[in-house]
Amino acid sequence: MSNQVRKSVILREEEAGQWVQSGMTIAIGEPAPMGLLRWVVRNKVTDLTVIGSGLALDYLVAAGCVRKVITYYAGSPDIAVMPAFRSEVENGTLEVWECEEGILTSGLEAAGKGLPFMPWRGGVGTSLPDINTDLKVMCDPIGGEVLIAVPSINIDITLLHASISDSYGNVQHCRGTGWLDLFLYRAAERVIVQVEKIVSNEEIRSKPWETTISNADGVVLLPYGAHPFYSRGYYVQDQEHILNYLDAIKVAYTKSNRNEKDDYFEKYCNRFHSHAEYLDALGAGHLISLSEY
Amino acid sequence: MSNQVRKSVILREEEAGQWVQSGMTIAIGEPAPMGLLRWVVRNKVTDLTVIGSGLALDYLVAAGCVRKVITYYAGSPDIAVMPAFRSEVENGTLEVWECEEGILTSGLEAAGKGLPFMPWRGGVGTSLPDINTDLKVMCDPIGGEVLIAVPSINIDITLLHASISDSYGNVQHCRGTGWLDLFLYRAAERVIVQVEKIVSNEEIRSKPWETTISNADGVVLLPYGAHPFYSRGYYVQDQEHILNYLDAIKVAYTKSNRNEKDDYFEKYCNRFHSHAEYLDALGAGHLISLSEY
Amino acid sequence: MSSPATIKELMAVVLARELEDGDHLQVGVALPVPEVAVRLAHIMHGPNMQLIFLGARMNVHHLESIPLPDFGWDSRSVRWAESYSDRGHRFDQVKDWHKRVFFVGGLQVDKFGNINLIGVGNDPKKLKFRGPASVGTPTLTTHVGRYYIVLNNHSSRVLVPKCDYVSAVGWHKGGSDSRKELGIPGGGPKLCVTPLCVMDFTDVEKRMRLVSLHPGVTLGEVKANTGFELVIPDIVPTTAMPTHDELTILRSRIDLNGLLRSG
Amino acid sequence: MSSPATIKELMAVVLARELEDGDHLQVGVALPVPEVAVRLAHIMHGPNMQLIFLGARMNVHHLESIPLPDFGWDSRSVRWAESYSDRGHRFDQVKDWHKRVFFVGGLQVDKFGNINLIGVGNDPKKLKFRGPASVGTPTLTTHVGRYYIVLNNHSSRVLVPKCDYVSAVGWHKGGSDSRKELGIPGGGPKLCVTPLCVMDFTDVEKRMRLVSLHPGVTLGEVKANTGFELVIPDIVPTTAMPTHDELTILRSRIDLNGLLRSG
Repeated sequence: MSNQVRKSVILREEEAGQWVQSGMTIAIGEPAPMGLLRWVVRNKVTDLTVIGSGLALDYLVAAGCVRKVITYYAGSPDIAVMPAFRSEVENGTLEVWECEEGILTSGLEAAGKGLPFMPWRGGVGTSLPDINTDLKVMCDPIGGEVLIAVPSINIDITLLHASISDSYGNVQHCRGTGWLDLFLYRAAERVIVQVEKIVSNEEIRSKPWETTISNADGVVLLPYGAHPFYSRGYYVQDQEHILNYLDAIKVAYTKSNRNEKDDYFEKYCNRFHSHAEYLDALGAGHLISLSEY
Repeated sequence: MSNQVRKSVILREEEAGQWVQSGMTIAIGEPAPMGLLRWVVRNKVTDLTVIGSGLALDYLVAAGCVRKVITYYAGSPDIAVMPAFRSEVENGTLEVWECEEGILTSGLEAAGKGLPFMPWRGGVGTSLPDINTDLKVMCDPIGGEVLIAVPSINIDITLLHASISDSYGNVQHCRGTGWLDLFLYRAAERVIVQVEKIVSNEEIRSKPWETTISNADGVVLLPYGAHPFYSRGYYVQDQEHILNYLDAIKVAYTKSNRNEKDDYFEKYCNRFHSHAEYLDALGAGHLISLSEY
Repeated sequence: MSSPATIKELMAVVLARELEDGDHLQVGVALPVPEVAVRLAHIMHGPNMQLIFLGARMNVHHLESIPLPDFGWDSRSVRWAESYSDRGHRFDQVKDWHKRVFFVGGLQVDKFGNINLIGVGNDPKKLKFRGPASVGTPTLTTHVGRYYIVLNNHSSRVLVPKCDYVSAVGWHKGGSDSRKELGIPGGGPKLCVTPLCVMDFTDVEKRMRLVSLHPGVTLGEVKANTGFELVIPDIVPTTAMPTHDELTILRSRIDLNGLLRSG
Repeated sequence: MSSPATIKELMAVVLARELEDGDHLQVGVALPVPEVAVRLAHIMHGPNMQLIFLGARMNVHHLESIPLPDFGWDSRSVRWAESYSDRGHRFDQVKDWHKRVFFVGGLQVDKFGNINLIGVGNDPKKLKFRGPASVGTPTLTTHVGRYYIVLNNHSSRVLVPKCDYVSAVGWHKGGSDSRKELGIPGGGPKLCVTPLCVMDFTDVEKRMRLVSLHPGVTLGEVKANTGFELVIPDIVPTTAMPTHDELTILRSRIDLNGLLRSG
């Protein structure tokens, strides 16, 4: 009847990059949406509050984009504490909203549920409410038990990586979502998802029970976009690349000589004008090798 | 090394039936695990507190198994209020823990999370906390907003219907779970899942991301076990049977003459010693017709 | 096809015209009039609407026909889904419900649009009439952008001075700040549509007010069947009848079995 | 194959012997010793154990070999999974964590088994040493049936009189009721295993107590490297060395690259 058609939410990568502005609170899913994060770095965005963990969090810190982190974990199996995170916190130049996984999840749930807080038991008796005064020790109104009231954690933009989406923002994380992805999505004002493939709406409808996000505000086609991390069903992590990055950052921060770091960002991010250029530099042979399980 | 082997959790249907004892709090998933519920009726279990809704809830009430219901909805698209539920409540013989979907879900979440309560906004300003004094109006400890504190709702046994399981209790609800199924599972001391098929552990491992329940305490092979309801991917609801049931119960309760009801339970439940006998009575042709979408 | 619109069809068209492209439309159970309305709006002017039935979310603007199911519990009604909310949790994202529009009935409705689905009688332990319970209406009406009250009959037993129990808060005890004072963020009830008329709520007091009378209905009839004093504007128009297009689409592409033509 | 067990291998065997069939075993990140331990126990005597790595739950008793991954972040480590906890929510079922056993390290550990992963220094806004943060240890140690503290080095910088910050409560300020008083239901820390010795907690005071010294380690060495007064029983045995079977399985079916043989 109407002449209108259903709107596509597909964004070009550079448009998506523009959505993230200095000073915002953003969240990073798992695997990290590196294609989008490279735009954040390239666009020289600063003063972000970032909800994330591990290497991807440290990547944004090292790139100078971050003022404050909301994290439960800034280490890795291979390195006790992430170098940029550690150095910036010890210098007093990076603020930490100290928490832990259950507390973070509770705050995200509160945001998604439109509640001012959620109670949580993990953290009772610890230093967390002393260090992070946003956490309030409370008595439960039913039986008087001591719990922690976690305030809602609201996000401006959540950036995620997933397998597929149709052009209307119906996203399917094939083979499982990252731990917090759906919580980060629900707590956010807007969500952009980078995907390996954009598929037909019919493909989504053939298995609606696999749709994990039904209203992404934007989807961006970035195949191999989680590189150097894995994408389930598509490729495994690029171990060598990750270790190279860690070495570069470690050296940069231990020697107080940031050339190594700048070199890394120049070599793997800033010199490229598109994701395709990034992939070209990695080379098809290398990319194919990552698809061998 | 050890001579021990991994334990199977497969139960015979009659064993599973024995788990439900008079006086317990049980929960019913969606689609209702009718094969298991027919054992509850057959075993003349009484004084149950039942968390459920709609027709399956009314079925247990009509059969005389229930002392108290925890429900957000005892109606149906085809009948405003379920007849047994309505009659028993109006007679004062059935207790209702008055709630609504968000409140029920919050109480179940609290139980799963080991918390004494969860806050919820839906219900503020309504009569729910007046009627159900377990619900406490509270001020949020962060910003002072008025919310409802919902106490944890703990369940002795949750009964669910799902598509497949291996013999170790790894259950997959193919094509989506019932709305509250996973909440009912997490809030329960024990869970029994009736399934359409028992499959190899390898089949489960081939798609671990589809596992919805990883530690069912018991699984029971009851193909067509949700009849007269649907089982996604297996069969649709038996509309005629459902309407017959509704008629029988409606007549029984409006006429204050319960023969109709007794006849129904005799005809479709009590006279059978096994699920297979029940299916035989329905007839293979009828069952096959339900598999035509 | 050319028989005049029934009252239920008229009600469905009134609601369909209220709906805007981009709305997320959730219909409660046992409400065939809104079930038809959301389908009609989706076909007529809603390429970006989402319909939410039985926990499934769908956009079926591309279909020629969006028929009502024969049977309310038909599991096949979700066949058009793009997602099932059972996967995540249907209440985990109420934050975004400002985009959502809801439809609700009631055993009782008062002049501020408060609704009772619990029951009638003084003793909540032994109700004279036991209702179906509140379903998800307390949470939905708390958070959705706006909602519509749709009644199958307009009588003073339903439209009462005061609900025996409140399942869903409308404008509470009245006043445009009343929801804000309670801390419930949604936009509240917008219209109340009955077989006799369309009503809305006044700007300041948020009292129910007559908007239009359905063809053939008199003001006296409405007053006599309303259990509270309705605000009556100076001019009360007749509810605009369905257009030829609306009725054709409604009958030929949605209500194939004539559910709204009977009763 | 016949070289004697290293200290890390010994630690892994000590832990493996602690684990019971039916335990659900969750290992925190960067803890290779418990990663080996849970695999060893699973092969040796745990057909009903569940291993929880990176959110994936697995029972791999049927496998001949359960090798450690080459790379801690290897997404392939979840290939044996029977379920991913990311589907539901990993914290939605803490009620059942009484079946779960956890392993945790620490920047600092005090005599009551309280642990610090946050950092060292007086000013939390500007730490002298910033730790990796608390991960999920506050929640896990609150709820699991029991847990083991596993340290990569035994020094008075780690085993301190008082943690600068507490990430995970052990026996709080001491006493067998101390957790109950806080309202944290889990069973608390059971052992603390270090490169020098095995320690547990006294029954009443819940102070850390020496259980056994690893071969070649003296009591004086332990005392000198512990920053608080350890409870020393009259008789302190030597930690029992791995059996031939244990060591063979550990090396040939788990730690294929000799991670615990080096460093």
